[in-house]
Amino acid sequence: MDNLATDHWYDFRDLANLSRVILEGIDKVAPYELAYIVAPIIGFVAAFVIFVLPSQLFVGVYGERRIIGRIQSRRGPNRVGPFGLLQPVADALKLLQKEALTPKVADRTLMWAAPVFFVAPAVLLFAVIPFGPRMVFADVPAGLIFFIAVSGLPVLAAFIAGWSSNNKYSLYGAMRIVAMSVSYEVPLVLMLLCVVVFTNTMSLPGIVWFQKDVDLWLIFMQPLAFVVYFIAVSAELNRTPTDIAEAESEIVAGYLTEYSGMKWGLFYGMDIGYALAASAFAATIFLGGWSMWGLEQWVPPWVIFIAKTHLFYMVFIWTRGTLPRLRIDQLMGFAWKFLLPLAVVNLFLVSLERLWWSESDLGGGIVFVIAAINVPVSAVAVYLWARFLGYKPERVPTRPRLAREAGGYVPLEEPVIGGGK
Amino acid sequence: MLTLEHFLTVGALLFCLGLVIALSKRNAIGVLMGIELMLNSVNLTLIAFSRFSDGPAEIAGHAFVAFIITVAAAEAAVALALAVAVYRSRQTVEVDQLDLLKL
Amino acid sequence: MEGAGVNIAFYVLSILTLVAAGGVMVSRNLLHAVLFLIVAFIGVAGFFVLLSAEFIAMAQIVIYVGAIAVLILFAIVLTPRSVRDNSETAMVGPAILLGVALATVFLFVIHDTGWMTGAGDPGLSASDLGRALLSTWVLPFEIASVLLTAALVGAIMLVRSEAEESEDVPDADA
Amino acid sequence: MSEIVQSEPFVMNIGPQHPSTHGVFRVKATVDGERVIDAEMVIGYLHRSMEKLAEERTYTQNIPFTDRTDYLSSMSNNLGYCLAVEKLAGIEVPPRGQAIRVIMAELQRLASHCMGAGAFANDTGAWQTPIMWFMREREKILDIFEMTSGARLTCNYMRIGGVAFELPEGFEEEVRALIGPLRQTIADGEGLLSGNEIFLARARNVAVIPPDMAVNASLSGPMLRGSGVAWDIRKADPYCGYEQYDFDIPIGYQGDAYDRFIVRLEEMRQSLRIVEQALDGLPGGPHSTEVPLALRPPAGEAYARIESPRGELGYYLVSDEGPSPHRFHIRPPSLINLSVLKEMTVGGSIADAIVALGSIDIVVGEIDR
Repeated sequence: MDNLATDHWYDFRDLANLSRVILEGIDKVAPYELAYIVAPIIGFVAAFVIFVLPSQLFVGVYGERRIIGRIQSRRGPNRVGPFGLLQPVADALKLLQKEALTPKVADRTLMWAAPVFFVAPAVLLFAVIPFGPRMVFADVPAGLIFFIAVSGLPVLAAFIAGWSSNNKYSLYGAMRIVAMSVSYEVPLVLMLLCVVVFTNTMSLPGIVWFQKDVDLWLIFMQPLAFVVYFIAVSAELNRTPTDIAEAESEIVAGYLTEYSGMKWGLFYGMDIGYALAASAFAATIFLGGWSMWGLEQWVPPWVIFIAKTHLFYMVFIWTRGTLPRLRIDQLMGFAWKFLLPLAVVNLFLVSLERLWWSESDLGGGIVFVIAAINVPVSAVAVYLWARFLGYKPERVPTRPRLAREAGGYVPLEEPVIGGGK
Repeated sequence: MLTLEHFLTVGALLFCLGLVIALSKRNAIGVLMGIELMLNSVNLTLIAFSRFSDGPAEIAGHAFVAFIITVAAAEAAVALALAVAVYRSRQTVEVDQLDLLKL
Repeated sequence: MEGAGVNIAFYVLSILTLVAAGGVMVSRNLLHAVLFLIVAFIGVAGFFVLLSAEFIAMAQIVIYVGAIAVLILFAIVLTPRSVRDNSETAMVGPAILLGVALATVFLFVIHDTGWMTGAGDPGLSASDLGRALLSTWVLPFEIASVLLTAALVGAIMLVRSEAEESEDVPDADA
Repeated sequence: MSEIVQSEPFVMNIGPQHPSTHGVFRVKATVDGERVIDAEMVIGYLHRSMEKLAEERTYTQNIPFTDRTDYLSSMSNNLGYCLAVEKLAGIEVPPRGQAIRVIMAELQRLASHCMGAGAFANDTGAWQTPIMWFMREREKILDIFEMTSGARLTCNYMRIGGVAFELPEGFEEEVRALIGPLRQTIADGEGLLSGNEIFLARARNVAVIPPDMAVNASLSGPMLRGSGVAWDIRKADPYCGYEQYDFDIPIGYQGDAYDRFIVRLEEMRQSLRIVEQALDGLPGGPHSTEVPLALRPPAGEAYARIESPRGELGYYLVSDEGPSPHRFHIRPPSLINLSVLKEMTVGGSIADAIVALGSIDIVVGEIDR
């Protein structure tokens, strides 16, 4: 593999150089073990300073509010600092000053512990994401399954939060989030299994290298997996249209109802953190990670990667601004009846394709053929399965009937079906 | 310096704690938790053996653990279904109340 | 396995796991017990990482923490409050006695045996495990899948009430 | 979840402090898992005893009260009350006054439906976007109210015998400038929601009111029309010269929440048609007849009803020849429409209950008075 960047510390195309130089410097003046302690700290600080914190504040909070404001034909935050850019900071300061109330009947210990349990996995998630060719903090061989495992933990924290609040709305939120994540984990994992079967590796840098080597992103080779990933992950992250665990018009704020002050702030901030992690994961797996058809030779790969992550996050914002929310039974039915069969079919298809690829000696060019097969097959599969389950949008009227004169009941000329329950 | 004994000790203590829980809890779900702990300790022991051995035994330890995890998942599902079914018919999941077979 | 980091990690994980397991025993509230159980599971996963079984560690977290613990939480929350205590039966005394005795025997055996430890090659990857499962262990693997299916069907059949069974008579319009 | 284990039913308070109760309204819902098995309405948190207070004030002084019943459609309330007094005292309104009243009432209907349709979309979880679009248009209507009457929400513009002031300079241009963007916004809202699969899943076949139930419960307004009953006071019992205007009654198909939503949107289009016609044919002359300040109508009783945005709004007045009404009663459409809430919610899930409540489009100020 060609090294894209040089090894000089000032080559900012690869920040791993910088950390290596720092570590070598420490190694000269300090005992060997110190480097082990410093390395994680450097990686952690770098990941947070360069990516997580600015993204959280300026994309997750500020950007989301500005874009949703634009969708809703209003301005969004525009008072604090230039263009309102300091609004997230002001919000955080406000939250710090607020009292974090704990209800008398709540389980105090658990209510205190829940935000902590919620924050910790978010930090872990970014450890396996490859920001650049050598910029991966922990190159776990089973990075993909690490991601699945760790992203299941905040659900438990949310459950603890909801249960310990001792509030009926919170309990509903807690039950809903657990039920949802258990259901959506199944198609999600099956679809990621498709990716693993196809790329033959479970390591996230390996998947990026795979996409770079064949010069095609997995989103084209596995369109169905991408769609299912997006839906399932937005369900797990509680983003509209699947935000039933926090559904503010139904159960006030779900498991967060009794939280206030910075405890709530941690949940809010880390919700964005998880959404960013999911976006980063999607950018890695489906959008080619830091690779960009040779552009990564000139632009720092981590800039490309962050741009892709933010692009994916924009889709989250977009859906949040436009779509209504589904009901819990509809969501569960969607996961089990719609996504799961599709995922199984896709897994079968991908296994066949992989077998074909390894048996034949066509080389890397075959992926274009596979992409050309998979895109229409996925679209047709989605359409046919939806039809089979009774989706008939054209039968639903979008305009009411009109009557000229007042009178009694006007009978229907033909029965109306479609849509709904 | 960590040796096999270290891990075996932890596994043994975990197993005994799980055993005490499984034997003494009144609630069927509590008993189930004890059993899960015991299974976990066995997993730990197997992985420790696998790590400190060579040859085919190494992969066998991993494979055993994979099967135990599978069985544990199945067992948990069935046990909880049993608990729910028992609760439905007897309005209790306390194991010392379930004494229909006692003379 | 040498190095200060590994030693520290081992002792921290030991204390975490054993204290959490003790928490399962002593906590009065069943939900607290489950949360302690989750901590114990995570601790065991940490041991697996320490023993360079990353894949098994991840599987442990996905299955034990993500599925079994959630299942137990569901079972607890769905049973009424009155049966949510985690007290012991009268058998607690003998049980503890048995546990201590067994622990003594175990510890004696562990420390008295001269274990034939090999070099211990840590490089066992998920693909090695996968290959083993589909070659050497293929029969148990298939049996496990049958077992899972049977457990799935059995669990569903156990919790069905008669009312639900009558609901499932296929309708003409469904 | 309730299918797995028989869970205990428990009472969940929806309101009085809840994001989706549209004011201080409370539903004591008994729920079994996610399913609502009983719903009890608790109203009266906003009771201000208007009907009794009105017996102590003169007929003219009572007009501001009517602003504050249905605070989202003060013009319509003013109009209903003034019609009742005029009927009681036998006062004729000049044609220009009537046309202005029609324009104002229809603008008020537009403003109120903007709020109603937007809030309903909010209840289904379309987080703030449709309501913000509709609120933008509603603001323009409120601007027109402000330039006409000086107030945005509680306009207090109608008077017994006509309206309070002549229309201001530039009124017609402002209203005409409003119509195009408002049509576009209605189309936008429809494009965002009406064919949307998620919205259909949430609103279609939810909270169904069959036509016979709608009639028997004496529902009115979009609630009744959503069930497919063509009934509109503007057509059935015209007032203020509504018989001169050309418009249709939108009616729904099967009486679900979705039908009520599309009926509201279509009603907004019809209102725009009426406003255009009224502006085109705005007659000259006085805007109001002279009415003595201390009006003493002859003894008797009168009931006047109008089609308010929410349904049949009736004012019942009894005079004993005194300067203030002997009895003053309001038939609030929100209250009567709310009476079917239990039928709409029981058996559905909590999420459906919220959608059902949102589709009624209640205003608690009117329910409690």
